[in-house]
Amino acid sequence: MKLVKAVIRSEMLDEVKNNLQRLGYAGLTVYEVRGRGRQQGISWRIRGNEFRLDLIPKLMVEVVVDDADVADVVEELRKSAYTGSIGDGKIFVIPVEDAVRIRTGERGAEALK
Amino acid sequence: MKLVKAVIRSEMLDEVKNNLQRLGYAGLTVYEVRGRGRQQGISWRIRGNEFRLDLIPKLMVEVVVDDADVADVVEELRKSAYTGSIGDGKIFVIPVEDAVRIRTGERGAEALK
Amino acid sequence: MKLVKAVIRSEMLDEVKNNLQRLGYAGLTVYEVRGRGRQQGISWRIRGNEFRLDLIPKLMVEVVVDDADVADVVEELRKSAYTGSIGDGKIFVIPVEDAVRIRTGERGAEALK
Amino acid sequence: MVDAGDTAWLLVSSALVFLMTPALGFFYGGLVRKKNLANTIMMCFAAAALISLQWVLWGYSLAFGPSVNGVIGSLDWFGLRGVGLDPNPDYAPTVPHQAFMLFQGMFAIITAALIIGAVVERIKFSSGILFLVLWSTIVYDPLAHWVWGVGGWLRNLGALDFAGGTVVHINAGIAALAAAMVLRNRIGYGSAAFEPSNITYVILGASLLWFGWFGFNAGSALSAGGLASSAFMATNVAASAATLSWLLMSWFYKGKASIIGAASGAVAGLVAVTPASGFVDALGAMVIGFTAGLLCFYAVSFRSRTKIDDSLDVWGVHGVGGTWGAIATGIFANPAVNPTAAGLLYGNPYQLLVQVVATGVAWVYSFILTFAILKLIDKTVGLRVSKEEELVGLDLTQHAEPAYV
Amino acid sequence: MVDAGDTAWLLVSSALVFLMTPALGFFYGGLVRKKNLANTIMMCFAAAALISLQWVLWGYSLAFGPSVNGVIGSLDWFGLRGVGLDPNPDYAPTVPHQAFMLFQGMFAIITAALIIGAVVERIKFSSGILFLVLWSTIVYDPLAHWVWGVGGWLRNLGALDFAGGTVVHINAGIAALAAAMVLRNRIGYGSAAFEPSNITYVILGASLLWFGWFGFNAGSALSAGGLASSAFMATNVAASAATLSWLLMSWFYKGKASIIGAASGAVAGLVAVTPASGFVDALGAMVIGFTAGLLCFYAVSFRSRTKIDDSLDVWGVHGVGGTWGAIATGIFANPAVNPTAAGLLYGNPYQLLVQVVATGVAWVYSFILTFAILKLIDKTVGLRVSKEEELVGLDLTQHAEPAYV
Amino acid sequence: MVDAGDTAWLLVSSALVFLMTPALGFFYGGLVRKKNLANTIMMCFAAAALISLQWVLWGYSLAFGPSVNGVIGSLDWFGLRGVGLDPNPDYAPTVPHQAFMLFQGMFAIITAALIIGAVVERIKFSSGILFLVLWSTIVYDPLAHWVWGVGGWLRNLGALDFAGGTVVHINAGIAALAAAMVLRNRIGYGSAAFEPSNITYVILGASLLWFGWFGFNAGSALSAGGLASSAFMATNVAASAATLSWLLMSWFYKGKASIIGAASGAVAGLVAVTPASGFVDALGAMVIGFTAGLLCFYAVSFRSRTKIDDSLDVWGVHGVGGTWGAIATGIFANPAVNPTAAGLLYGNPYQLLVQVVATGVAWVYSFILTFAILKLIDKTVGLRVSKEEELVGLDLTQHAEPAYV
Ligand SMILES: Nc1ncnc2c1ncn2[C@@H]1O[C@H](COP(=O)(O)OP(=O)(O)O)[C@@H](O)[C@H]1O
Ligand SMILES: Nc1ncnc2c1ncn2[C@@H]1O[C@H](COP(=O)(O)OP(=O)(O)O)[C@@H](O)[C@H]1O
Ligand SMILES: Nc1ncnc2c1ncn2[C@@H]1O[C@H](COP(=O)(O)OP(=O)(O)O)[C@@H](O)[C@H]1O
Repeated sequence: MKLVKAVIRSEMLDEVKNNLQRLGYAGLTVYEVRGRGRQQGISWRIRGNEFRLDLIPKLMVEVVVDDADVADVVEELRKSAYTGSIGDGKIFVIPVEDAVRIRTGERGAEALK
Repeated sequence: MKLVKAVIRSEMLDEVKNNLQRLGYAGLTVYEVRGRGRQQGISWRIRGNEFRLDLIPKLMVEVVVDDADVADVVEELRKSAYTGSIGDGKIFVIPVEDAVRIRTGERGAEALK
Repeated sequence: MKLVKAVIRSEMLDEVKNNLQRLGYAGLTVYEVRGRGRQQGISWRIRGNEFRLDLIPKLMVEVVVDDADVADVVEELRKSAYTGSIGDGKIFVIPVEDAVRIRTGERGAEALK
Repeated sequence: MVDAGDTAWLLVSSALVFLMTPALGFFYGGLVRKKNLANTIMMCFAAAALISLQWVLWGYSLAFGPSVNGVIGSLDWFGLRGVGLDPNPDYAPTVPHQAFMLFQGMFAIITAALIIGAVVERIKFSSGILFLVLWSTIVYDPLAHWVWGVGGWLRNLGALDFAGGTVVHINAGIAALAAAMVLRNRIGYGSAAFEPSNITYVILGASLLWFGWFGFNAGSALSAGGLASSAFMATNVAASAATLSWLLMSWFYKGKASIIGAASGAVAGLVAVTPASGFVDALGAMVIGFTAGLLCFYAVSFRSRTKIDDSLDVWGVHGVGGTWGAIATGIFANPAVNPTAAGLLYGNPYQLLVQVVATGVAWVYSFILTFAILKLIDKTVGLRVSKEEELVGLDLTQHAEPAYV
Repeated sequence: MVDAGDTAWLLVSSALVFLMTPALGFFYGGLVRKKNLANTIMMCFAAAALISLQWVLWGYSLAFGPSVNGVIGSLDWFGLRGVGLDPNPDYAPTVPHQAFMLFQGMFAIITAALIIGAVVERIKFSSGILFLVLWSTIVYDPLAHWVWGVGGWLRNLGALDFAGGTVVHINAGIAALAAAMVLRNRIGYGSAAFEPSNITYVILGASLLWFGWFGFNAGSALSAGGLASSAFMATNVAASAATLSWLLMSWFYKGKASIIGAASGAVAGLVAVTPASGFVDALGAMVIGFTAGLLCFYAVSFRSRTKIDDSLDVWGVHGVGGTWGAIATGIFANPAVNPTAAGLLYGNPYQLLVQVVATGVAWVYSFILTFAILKLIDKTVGLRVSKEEELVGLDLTQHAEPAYV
Repeated sequence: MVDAGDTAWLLVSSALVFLMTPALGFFYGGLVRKKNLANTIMMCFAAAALISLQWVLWGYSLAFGPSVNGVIGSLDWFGLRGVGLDPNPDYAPTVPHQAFMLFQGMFAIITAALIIGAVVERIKFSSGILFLVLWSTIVYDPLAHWVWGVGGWLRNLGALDFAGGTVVHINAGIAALAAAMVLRNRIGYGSAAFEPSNITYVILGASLLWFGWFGFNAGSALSAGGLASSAFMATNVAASAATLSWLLMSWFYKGKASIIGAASGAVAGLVAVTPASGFVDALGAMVIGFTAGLLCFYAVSFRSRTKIDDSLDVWGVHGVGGTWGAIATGIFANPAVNPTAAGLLYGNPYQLLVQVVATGVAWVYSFILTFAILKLIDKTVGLRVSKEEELVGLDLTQHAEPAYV
């Protein structure tokens, strides 16, 4: 299993959610973050001073999926979160060793279904 | 070491915290998330239209533990966060390669004590 | 690649951000968390009862870096977030298998540049 | 004859009392879990709208209309027929009758809204507002008639209630108790931690309540002069004293100066001084307030050890505080402040007796009728949301709108 | 002669109307995405400051100064020259002229601020406030003169507008339509989900608006007596009825009692009753309010299916609600409430006609001029932020200050 | 004789000024780090309660009671003995004496609360409120007596202070400076970034302060007529002009229109016009306000480069703004507005001199006494929380209640 972590624009969440659901990946977790990347925030010069605000609000989407589905999910995330402007975000893939559904105690791939 | 990530109901935090502490796992980090899983939110139909709200507020608990303790911690988390209704949440286990205590510079298992 | 997760004091964010940037690691993501560690919150006794508030607000900083840079980044994080008091926080290093830049589709180390 | 100064004051007071209902929404809303925050505020907001309509349609007539045997007002004033722009000398000789009607309407709203604190986090929104409209009609309007209506039997008995200790606070506090008993506990009550989600809203609400309460109490003078000034002063003093005493209690028992404690104390003091505000001097108000903070603190501590999930302690603050206030009025009423009344300390033990009778009547009437109305709703359309909905929270399940991200 | 009671009431009303502008900031702010929340509130706050200055410098003189052919006030009163502490009997015989000026100034502020709802999340802050000052001068001041100024041509025609249905709400609502058309859509409009970020701010704003509106409408009586009381009552009743009707609509069509719906309903009712508040009785107000909730609900639903991104539906609520109110005034004006006016139902169809004319004039004038001003600004200093800035959000890009963490 | 209109206005004004203290809590609270937000609001709320009690017990008597050699009021009016419902013609001949007392009490509260801005994020809650009560007694009450009390020596000298420039703002601003020096810097001051956690609270606070300030200044006319109207107008104009000028400064130096800047500007303008509001015309108010925005902007910039951690710039805004206002009163006082006073521009240079003297006295007295009181507390019960507690934040360590999640 893998944990797919995607930093996206808040506006794209709906698109992302719906498309993942359509492909059968209903489970996901999201939270608000602020980030800096190539999009290094806003900066401006005035009267010789430089000002910078480098943390921009984003949304983090976390999806844990079966190894077999990683490519699909990453691809779908990428397409759904894409606008083409700097600041579209990043996706990271991280290994997961186990998953448990609290309610039933199911483990591994079972827990993701 | 492993990072145990558990998505739970906010109400269960107290239980989870106290029980982990009792077992000797004091360290943890929590934050607010919203999630969708088997519990696909609220949906209702009215006058032919379907409405859905699929992100439900949850709490993410993150605990980094020694490999030897993973089973214990997962089990305790599972029991403490259990209510038996859909939406109880999930637990994921992720490998951790190193840990550092900022104050002392201690590394690895030392940093978790 | 590795995901470096650091739980720090909110006040230290500026220091951390600037120093990482100076070393050439611009990309990072931050969010608000609450945590318990060796610093087990506030506790006090009154009239025979013990009270405790064990979750203290912190900031989580996540940085994904090339394997080669992990040591540098961890070290810089440690130095920048250090005050020497209990509650300075912890750093965890987690393996990352892939990274994707949403805007361009670049992968792996490319996506982090 | 209409006096512009008095009318200005009564209109302002009406606006101030109006504001108390959303203020209460924030006070209550900050105390519940975040998943129910918007719903809690919304309940108060909806109460304001619905009871405003109820009031101009039939509520005012039932409460203040020509008395039918001292028991209820007739429906002669239905839809404000005959409630015009000339003063009604029976109630307020220097302000337009409609201004008096408005001011009283704001009281009807806030009283019903107070009960919401006992039923939050689990009542269906639709049933909740149905309940409030029924309750206002069946419980509030008659009781208001008895105590304040010309010909009302408690009024004739000589019961003192300057601004609503009996009619508003005891009434709502006891109704809350009944409501908590009918609705039963929230899931997890007693085991899970129910943490207030927004302390700043609690204090925003308390501050606006305090602000609005100046209209509530000093407006009840129905004129802008010495009596209003005195009631205003008593209000401020009692609120302050109770803030202090509850704060001391929280320091003493918990080791920390609780912000929720200070806010609750302020409300307790405001409640207790309500019936007394037009009758007591500064020191009287101080004693009433300080004692209210202590009594309500203990009442709330006591309640929280019972099985009764009066979630935001409406009984402990309004029921107990109102009862103390009604009785204190019978003790501290000072004829030097208001020559129409004297309490025990000023040689009139009879007043204390009357106060106890009126209080008892309010307890019994409010408890029984509230209990009955809620049982009826429960058996017919149902009172509580499903277990699933309660777990997810009422913001999403009742309104599909989360409070904030 | 100055009457203290009337003056007290007008000063309080001015303060209440002042509060409506920040209240609107929270109402609007809660409805936008979090990245634009502080900017939205700030736009309203800045409007209050700038139009206050515009008003004392030249705005009041243009609107209420000695009429130049019924079309515009002269600049004789520039900088409040000649606007002193004695009453101006033309406008308000019992309050200082400056108090009347102040009260009217608060109307000018809130009217301009209303338009902000159509341009949020994409207008440059600097251009936005420039626009508001120009708009107030070129659109608001003349229209206010026509309807309210002594010698104003619509006033002479007999148009009724008690507290600003035409001058304030139609005017702002139509300006909003023009503004939305000139500014065009927000990026992602129609595809991405634009979720309101703070429902509690929406309801805080709506509550404070309601509170302030008592000053807006009842203050427009310019004295503290029967008329003010009646307007106050009508305001409260209409707001309540519209809250209810919009709530019912949301239940019916969406299956949930929408909180935003209730808040919007309240505003719609307040808007609609504004021109009528000094002329209608309780049942008239109820019908006006209830209908306003329905009409505005449908107007908003309709608008949201068009390509016009009037982001917070200023047209749907203020334009449509104001139009309905202006017309309803011509229908329901009851001479028993206010002997100076009678509507269709009381045998005066002519009034309805005049109302339609005044409404039409306001639609046309406001639309054309607003369109022209905005085009001008667009061609010169530019109206919109860059695409980059819009994506990042206006809190950071215009102010470098995020709303909250 | 009691006039209902004047009394209505003074009671409303009292309520408005009351509201300023929680408003200040939100203004200040939004500016601190989130971990200290609830504590900051709570400090203001507790100040309201405690100084209310202090005031009715001994504060009012010390400030306004029968003068002992022009230096201090006697304790004859302890517990409001002799402060009744008839007017006191020395102070306000048309309102009940208690109403005047109430209004003045609200001033005492807000003045003490203002100092909190200098000590936030590090003062022990218990020591903080102890300090405020002592300060009110030892610093505020005497100074109020000198300037406003019948027989007070500065009053006899002819110092003008319409609504509290010297007594309230200079006093609090200088006390803040002393407090910042005794308390020393917050940990990390100068190195770590101290980010305001809630800009929306800042603007909510500023808006409610502005709203309440109408009562503060226009209420100080102690009657509802021309003078109150004029003061109201001046207040609004000055606040607006200062909002604009600070905004321009932030644009000029930072390249962005700062929201905190606008809010601070508004407060600076309100502060500066306070002593002048009953004496100046619209253009005078505009100049005073505009200049206040500039001066306070520079004062704050200057302060932030020093080692003095006056955390929320109480000195820069209230000290400097108040000083400017006191002096400006001596310049711009226009006898056409208020025949009792004339400033430099109207041929009376002596007034300017008196203003400078009064200002100097306030600076010296407030600084020395505040310094002494705080040193005393520091040596006895201690002023600051521990380093550990400061790092964790005062919400948790002082109250065990986080602001919100
Ligand atoms: N190395 C990194 N580690 C953690 N998060 C990152 C990293 N680089 C980028 N991010 C996150 O991704 C977001 C968008 O990245 P950005 O580089 O601006 O995208 P793009 O280059 O496609 O415009 C940032 O706001 C930040 O939250
Ligand atoms: N595949 C997943 N990836 C990430 N988070 C998930 C995933 N599945 C579920 N979750 C998280 O777990 C929470 C509860 O899951 P859910 O499936 O509703 O539990 P259950 O099936 O036990 O009722 C969700 O709200 C979501 O936050
Ligand atoms: N085992 C753990 N798992 C997850 N988070 C942890 C763990 N231990 C500590 N933390 C996080 O690190 C923060 C600081 O840790 P703490 O032990 O107080 O640092 P120190 O020991 O250096 O004083 C905590 O608030 C918590 O958020």
